Amino acid sequence: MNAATLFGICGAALAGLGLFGLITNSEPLRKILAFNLLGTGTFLIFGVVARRGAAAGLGGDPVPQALVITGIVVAFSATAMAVVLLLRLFEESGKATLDPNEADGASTAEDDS
Amino acid sequence: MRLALDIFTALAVAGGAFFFLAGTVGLLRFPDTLTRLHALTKADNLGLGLVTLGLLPLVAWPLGALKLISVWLFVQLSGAIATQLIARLVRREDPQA
Amino acid sequence: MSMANAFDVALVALLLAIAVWVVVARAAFSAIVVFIAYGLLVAIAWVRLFAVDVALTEAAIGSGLTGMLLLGAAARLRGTTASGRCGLTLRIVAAMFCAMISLGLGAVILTPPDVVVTLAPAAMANLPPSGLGNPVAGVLFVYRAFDTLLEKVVLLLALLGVWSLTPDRLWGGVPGPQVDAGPDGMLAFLAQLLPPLGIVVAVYMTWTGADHPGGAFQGGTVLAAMWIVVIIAGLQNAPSIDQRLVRFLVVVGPAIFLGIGLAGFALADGFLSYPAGYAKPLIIVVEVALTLSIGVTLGLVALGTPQRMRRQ
Amino acid sequence: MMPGLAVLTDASADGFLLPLAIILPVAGILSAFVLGGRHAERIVLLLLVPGLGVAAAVFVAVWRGGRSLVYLVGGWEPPLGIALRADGISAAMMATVAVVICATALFARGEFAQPHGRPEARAPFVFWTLLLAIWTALNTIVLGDDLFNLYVALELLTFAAVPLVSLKGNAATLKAALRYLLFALFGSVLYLLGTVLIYSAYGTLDIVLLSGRVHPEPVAWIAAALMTMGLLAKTALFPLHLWLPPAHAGAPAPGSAVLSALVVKGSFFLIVRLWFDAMPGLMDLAAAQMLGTLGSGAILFGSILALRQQRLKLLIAYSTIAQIGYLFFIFPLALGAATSNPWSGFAWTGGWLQLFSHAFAKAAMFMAAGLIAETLGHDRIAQFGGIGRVLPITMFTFGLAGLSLMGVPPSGGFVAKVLLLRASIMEGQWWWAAAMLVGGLLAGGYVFMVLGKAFSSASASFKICAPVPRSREVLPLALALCAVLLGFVPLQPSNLLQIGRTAALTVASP
Repeated sequence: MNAATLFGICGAALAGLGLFGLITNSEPLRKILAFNLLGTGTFLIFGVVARRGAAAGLGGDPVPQALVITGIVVAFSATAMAVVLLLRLFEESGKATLDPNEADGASTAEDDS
Repeated sequence: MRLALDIFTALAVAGGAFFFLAGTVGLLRFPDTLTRLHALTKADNLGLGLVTLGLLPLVAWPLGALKLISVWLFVQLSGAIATQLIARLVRREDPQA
Repeated sequence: MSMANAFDVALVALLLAIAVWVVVARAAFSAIVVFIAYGLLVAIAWVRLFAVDVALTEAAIGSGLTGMLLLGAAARLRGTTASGRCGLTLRIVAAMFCAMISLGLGAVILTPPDVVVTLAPAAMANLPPSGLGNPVAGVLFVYRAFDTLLEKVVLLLALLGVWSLTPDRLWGGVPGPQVDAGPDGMLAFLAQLLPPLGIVVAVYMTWTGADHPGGAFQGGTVLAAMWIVVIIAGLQNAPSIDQRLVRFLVVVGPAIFLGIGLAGFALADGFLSYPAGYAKPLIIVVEVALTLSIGVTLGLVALGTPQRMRRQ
Repeated sequence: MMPGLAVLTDASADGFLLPLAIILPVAGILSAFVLGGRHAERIVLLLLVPGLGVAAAVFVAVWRGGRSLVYLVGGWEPPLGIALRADGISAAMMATVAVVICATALFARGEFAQPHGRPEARAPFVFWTLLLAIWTALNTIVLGDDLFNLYVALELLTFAAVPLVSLKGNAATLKAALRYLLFALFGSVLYLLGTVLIYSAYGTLDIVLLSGRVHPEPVAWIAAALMTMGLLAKTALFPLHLWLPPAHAGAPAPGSAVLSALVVKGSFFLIVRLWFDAMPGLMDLAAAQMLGTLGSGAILFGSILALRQQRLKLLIAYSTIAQIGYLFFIFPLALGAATSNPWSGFAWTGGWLQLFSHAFAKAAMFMAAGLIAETLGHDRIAQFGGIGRVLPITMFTFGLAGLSLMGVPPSGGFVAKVLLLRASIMEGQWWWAAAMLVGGLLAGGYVFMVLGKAFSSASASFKICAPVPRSREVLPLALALCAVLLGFVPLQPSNLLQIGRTAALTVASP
């Protein structure tokens, strides 16, 4: 097994782990963390695709590499937004959970005045 | 000459690795925050210092060496400051420690 | 097994172990601390994949800034978050679903296509007219400049999204922590020592990005980090978000990018194409402006919503 | 490499309109950010006319020319570069987006006006800038021809939509926004994973090139499954709909209008692009049947829950879940078509008409709901008695929009549903027809539940909180009339919607 394939398998496993955390963890902060794992797994697989495309004297295909850079910045933006939403939710409600048992649907339109 | 330098590299890097190992064991085994910090800083100072020293003969002079030394310096700086901050926090939260 | 291979195997094993830890750890705080180390290891993996540009970005943004953000959040939420999971049935179903996805991805990785299609030759062949030496910069600013431009808008929207969560009474206020007790000795020392070096590094990274790994993102992130250190140390307050200068700095990079792109309609082959012979200087102008905007935007995003009004 | 050549020869003189449709709102975002305050609103209003103009010009150019407009950004040909392409469905979608955004902007002036001489206020600044961002994202989605470019556009859409949900800033809307964001991120990562696999197998992300390269094999199936799942989460197709009702009900009325009418359609548009354009011939009947089944589930589930709601905005949000369900009948009915190609059948035209008429009708409904809530100070349906006399135009608007949801003539929804019904009979898949008929009845139920309450006599507690000017009632009415006007298109497959289908190109050209 060459190094690229090894990292590819690693990426696949990371993506699965991240997805599992994203679905099963009920704590939003942990969901955000898991989303980042899922993201790095995805990017690593893309990196392996890039590495396999090594040609023309380059160590890898530059197109996927550039796309990953764009992807990392987008993932950071998403993380930042989620974190700030969570902090504000905590400030407003004193809780930092997304408990589905609460009838939040009913209270959403509360302040339409 | 070549051989002597290689032996020097091997010895220094091995010494560095030993300090890292000792630091890690200390981090895991020592009882409280301050002693753990103590173990960690030894790993940073001596361990990384020895590794850097050992690698110096292998890199291009002077740019490569400069890079290696600044890596070590930056780690020293951040390590020293982080340790100070953590220790201060420990003292503020628990003055007896 | 060669030495390099053993290193890779160890790296992958470590990455997976940490990832499992991050998912199952009881306390959010320790999960985040471990995640930061994970980010640095991922950056090493990128070097092993011959993607130094990505490695720099991952170390700076993926590990550094993201880690800072999450640590700050965990500190503020400490003790309040009930670490809970969903029921066992759902967990089993989810585990099967995720395992299926991992297996599917793994199968694809293990069966590469017979003919690997790569754009590397095309990317290299078209690079000389632009005057750039780094093909990744070529993709980001020449072939797929449109993606890069839109992603700057995404970053801007992230900032707007963060600001939009400001309580109404604090709109126009100052984000970031307030250091009342005067500058903290140790941090203040760092905040005086580091920024001059950091700014040099940021400028170098941006400048060298045209030909070597580096570029506006990596430079901008370093700039943002320096700024945040200064603010955390209490040497300087963050600006209030309604200042014209702040708004201008945030927008100037994307605006110049868009402007040069538009000029392509008149002077070159159309939107986002550069006039022959002027590609490299124009790209460097764009990159410099972007570095500034990215630095300010990332810094403001990391500082979060305004916490107080400016003292009169 | 034939499809690549097709792109080049297609690059058209009017092509410059395509980047312009994206540049205009981007320029607006940048200037709104710098100038801030009252200028944000002015910038949006200034951009409405050129924005609408570009959309109209693209529409006319595609219709007249009978083929796609293509633009190569930076002059770089795919696979290295990024192309923008406007075919029939893009042109129609762009026009719909432009009309709904314009109406929303004019309507929102009543709610998000920045008072003179005061310091910048939060909500107006954020709202106007986000409106432009949604316009940018949607135009990029309908014009994009590159899967990664479309990923960036999807994220742009998410980042523009989530802050709209939490604009009120109370705990309930913050929670709704966070849940929406997490669902959306889950969706976009899965989409990205699929994109990665596609690049690994075919070395391009350009949809036209892919249509010639993709063939049925495990990589393509896995990629398509991942991307579809991600996009379904963003479209809120049952059972991935959990985030939608609190999010759409929690946003301010103009925001809800845009979210329900347009934003969820953005990801649906990409599902269609994927299956019909990027990977033609990949979807087997079982997968198509599954999407159709989920659609039926959405119709029944959404409609029944809508009937049980006590608040108007939540009722409308659940109705959106139901109406999204109809869209997914395109897959079993058009892909299984016995005719030579999927888009000359009834289902293709019917599905798109459903999308457009729902966009107009739902935007009108949410605006009407906003006016009712503003007038009464609440949106509890049980206490609506007497509102029909106070806001007759608004209630008429609600009824007109309701026609489209039920599928009763004269309305675009009627034509759409008749076309889909005919397709399901012709294809021998009568079970979709059954779901549609039940859905229509249930929609009638919840629309009349609201209307009946509104025109009943006023209760003792009835009081008007803040009267709204008549002028604001006109815009929702205009949108509802658009939905009605769509009911006058001929009951046959539309030529416009068939323009520029890539697979048709490869089939038709020798």
